[in-house]
Amino acid sequence: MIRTLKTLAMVAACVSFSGILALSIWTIAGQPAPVNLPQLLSENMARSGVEHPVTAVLLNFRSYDTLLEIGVLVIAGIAGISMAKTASLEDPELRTSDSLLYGLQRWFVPLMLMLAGYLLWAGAHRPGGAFQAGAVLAATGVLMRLGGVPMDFLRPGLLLRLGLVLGFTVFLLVAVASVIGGDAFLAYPPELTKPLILIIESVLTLSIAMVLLALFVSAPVNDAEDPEEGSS
Amino acid sequence: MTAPLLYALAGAILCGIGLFGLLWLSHLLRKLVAFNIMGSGVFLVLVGLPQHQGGQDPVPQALVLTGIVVAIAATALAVVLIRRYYHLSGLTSLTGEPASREGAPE
Amino acid sequence: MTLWLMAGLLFTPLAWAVLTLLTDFAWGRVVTWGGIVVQVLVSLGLWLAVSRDGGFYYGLGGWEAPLGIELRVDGLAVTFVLLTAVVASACGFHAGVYIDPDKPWHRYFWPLFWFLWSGLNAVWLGGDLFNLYVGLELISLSAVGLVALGGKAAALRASLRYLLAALLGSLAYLLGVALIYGQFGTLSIAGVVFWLEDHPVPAGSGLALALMVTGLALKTALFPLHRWLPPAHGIAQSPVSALLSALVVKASFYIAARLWLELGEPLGNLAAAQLVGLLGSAAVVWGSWLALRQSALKQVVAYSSVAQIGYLFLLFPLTYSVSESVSQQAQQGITLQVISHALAKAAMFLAAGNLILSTGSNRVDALTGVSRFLPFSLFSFGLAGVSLMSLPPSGGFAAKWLLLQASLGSGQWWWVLVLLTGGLLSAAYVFRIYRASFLENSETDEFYHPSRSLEVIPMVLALMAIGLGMVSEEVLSVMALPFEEEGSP
Amino acid sequence: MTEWLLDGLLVVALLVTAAAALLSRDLFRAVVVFIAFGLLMAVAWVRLQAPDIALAEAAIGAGLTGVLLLDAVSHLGRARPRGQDKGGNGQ
Repeated sequence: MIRTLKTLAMVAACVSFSGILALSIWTIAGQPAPVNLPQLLSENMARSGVEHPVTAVLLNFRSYDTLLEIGVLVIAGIAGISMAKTASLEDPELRTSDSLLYGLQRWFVPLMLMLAGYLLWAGAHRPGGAFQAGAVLAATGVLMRLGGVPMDFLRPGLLLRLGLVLGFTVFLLVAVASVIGGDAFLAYPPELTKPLILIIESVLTLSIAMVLLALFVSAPVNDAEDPEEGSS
Repeated sequence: MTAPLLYALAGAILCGIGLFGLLWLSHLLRKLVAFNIMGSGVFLVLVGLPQHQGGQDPVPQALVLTGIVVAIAATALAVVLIRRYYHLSGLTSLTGEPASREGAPE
Repeated sequence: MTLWLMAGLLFTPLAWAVLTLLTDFAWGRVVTWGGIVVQVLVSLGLWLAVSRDGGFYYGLGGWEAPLGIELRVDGLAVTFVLLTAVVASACGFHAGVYIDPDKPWHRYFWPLFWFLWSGLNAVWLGGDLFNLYVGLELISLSAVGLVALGGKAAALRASLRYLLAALLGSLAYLLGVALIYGQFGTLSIAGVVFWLEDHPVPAGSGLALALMVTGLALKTALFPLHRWLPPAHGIAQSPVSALLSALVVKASFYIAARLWLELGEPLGNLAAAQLVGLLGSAAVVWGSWLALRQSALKQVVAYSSVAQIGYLFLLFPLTYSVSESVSQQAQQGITLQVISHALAKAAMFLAAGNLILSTGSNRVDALTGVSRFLPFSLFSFGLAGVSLMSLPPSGGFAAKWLLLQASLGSGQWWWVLVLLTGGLLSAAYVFRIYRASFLENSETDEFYHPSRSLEVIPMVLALMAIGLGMVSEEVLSVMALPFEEEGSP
Repeated sequence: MTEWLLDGLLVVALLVTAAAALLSRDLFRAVVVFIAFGLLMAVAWVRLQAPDIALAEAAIGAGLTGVLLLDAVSHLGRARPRGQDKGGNGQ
């Protein structure tokens, strides 16, 4: 009885939350926004080095966001592999002999690799880019992993850690190079904008895929443990 | 009423649904699903609301891409933690043992 | 020169994070200690530059707001950058000695530590609503990673609860950002303020502020949303607890305060301001009361954080529709409270870590007799306690004195009661620890002696917390510097 | 008119799948419904003229999140936990 009442109260609270929010959205939608950012964006597109506006925002106008966001991804990766203490890659349960999966893998893996490459390449002038390509690459890796491909590079070691931070490092180096050139942090030199963005996107794709795969692989657990301090 | 506004309003309702799940469900994986649903709702508001009058707006679209990556990072980390927590304690929620020590209502 | 300093501030913590990830714990420690020196010098340099020339806007990537992301480098921001450098380097040095280098997963401590530091800097300087969101997530995830390090069930439980609370808080904040963007078409705080200066307040924007402040209050653990904090801060390793209590909760409060000071007057209302103040007062009383009743030493310190955070939220009623001078007093009082609590609480957690290391137990009643063996750490703990109790001449006293004047000046005398009650209760829980440690117990004579450097660090921090009260004028004068409006807001 | 119908149906489907993903008794089914929700979100992004997000949502939101959650569900359902030590109490 109490539980039902509490559920009802919670439902009422959430419904009224939605209602107030929707009302607020309705009110705001009725008034024009004072700043027209899309127009400002299109005026500056020529200086961004790429033709696709979303990519321009992500990797040029608001590149600091993207830099920090890759940092968030790397943090998640680090925290994930810190939980995977020893190599849990030999887990026999993962080596499925599912023929369906095997077939899927034979046909899908090359196709998905091509798709990832295409998405990366397309990012400069049409929808696509590092995130999507990285995600597809990671999905390919997950598929291969489920199919029992050992993938030794995911063992917690220097190679994995290098892979995790590769994209982040290159991004960071480009950012600081512009300071050495006497400009603001993250300002690309005008003539190099396009190649720099392409390089950043390629390494980001690899790193994003690495982090997501590492998190997928480190999810299985083992028995290692450590008493926390002061446990009495 | 335009299509983006419709989606923004749907986003508001999704936020409510996700909030309910996040607060009310106890199973950690369900909480995670609820978090993702609420996140989708926020993203819909973020893109739908400015596109109601201005047409296609790449800035919030880029923000949502960033947000999606942050969300998957958080989700993946949470899954790792939940699996290890379950492995060690056998619990799938935070409400079981050990009981809270301060006696305030949950 | 300033450009170099800015780049150093933004770039180097991330670079140390990468470097320490590639090395093992011992080498990571070498890199970190070197990095700390660089970081403190850069922060100090920027603080000096700003106190000489005044603040400025810094457009990242050469793009100005609203198209790009602008950082707001003013006196308050660089003061907090410097505070972060002081507290984080103390925790870094302490952790280098305190943490067991033989556990393989402890190598991941350093990269998380540096990511946390860079996230904090990003938040202090941030002037862009969405960028602040990313900075907050950077902080939250690295903090969760640090709490979970080691992977015991209790730590995982605390970190999961922390993670869920942090994620919910971030989403609420992001929802508010979405509404602001829909309303004003810009993400720059300065841009919104600039537009509101000569336009009527548009309808429907109050909810945006409410959502953002609520989300941030959850991340700051304002009563009654505080229940995730004590387990997380209590279970983490002591240097981590110190970082979390001293700096991490302040980051979300800082954003909430900035938003309130800029947008509170047009978008907020009196009832909301009083409500937030009331919750803060409840946090002071309830947190202190629970701190008094905890049996674990670090839980006492963690609940004391809940109480001390409560004071911070008195900013909301004390700056809403009051005279300029009262508002100024309140802002200065809260700034001093943030700084003194950061120093004192870091000192307290580090000293508590030493006591736990020495007695091998986290229980308060296991402290019997420790006064003979570890008087130095116990003394640091007490000095930090003096600042929390807000006795003169500590920084805590200077802060409460300003808050007291602001309360009386604005006619809101009821906050004075909160200040007094909180001081008395904090005295009670600090003395309870002291009483336990001065009890003589003939049975246990075996105490482990931690290395001398572990004992010095909390002492330095505690002395700074005490000394802050004597140099508060100088510290506050940097905040009042003129702000060069050179960037277009 | 057909566009409105499409949008309306999509929104209803989104809300229904979201609610079903949370309320479903079976955890496995809940996650499958959540993946369907992610795919519907991808369609919604196309309708909002955001093909970039649609691609990312399909790959990340539905694909990777789905696989992660499915994997976790099967783990939580199958593996017997090692200890019943109640996780300590953090004192």
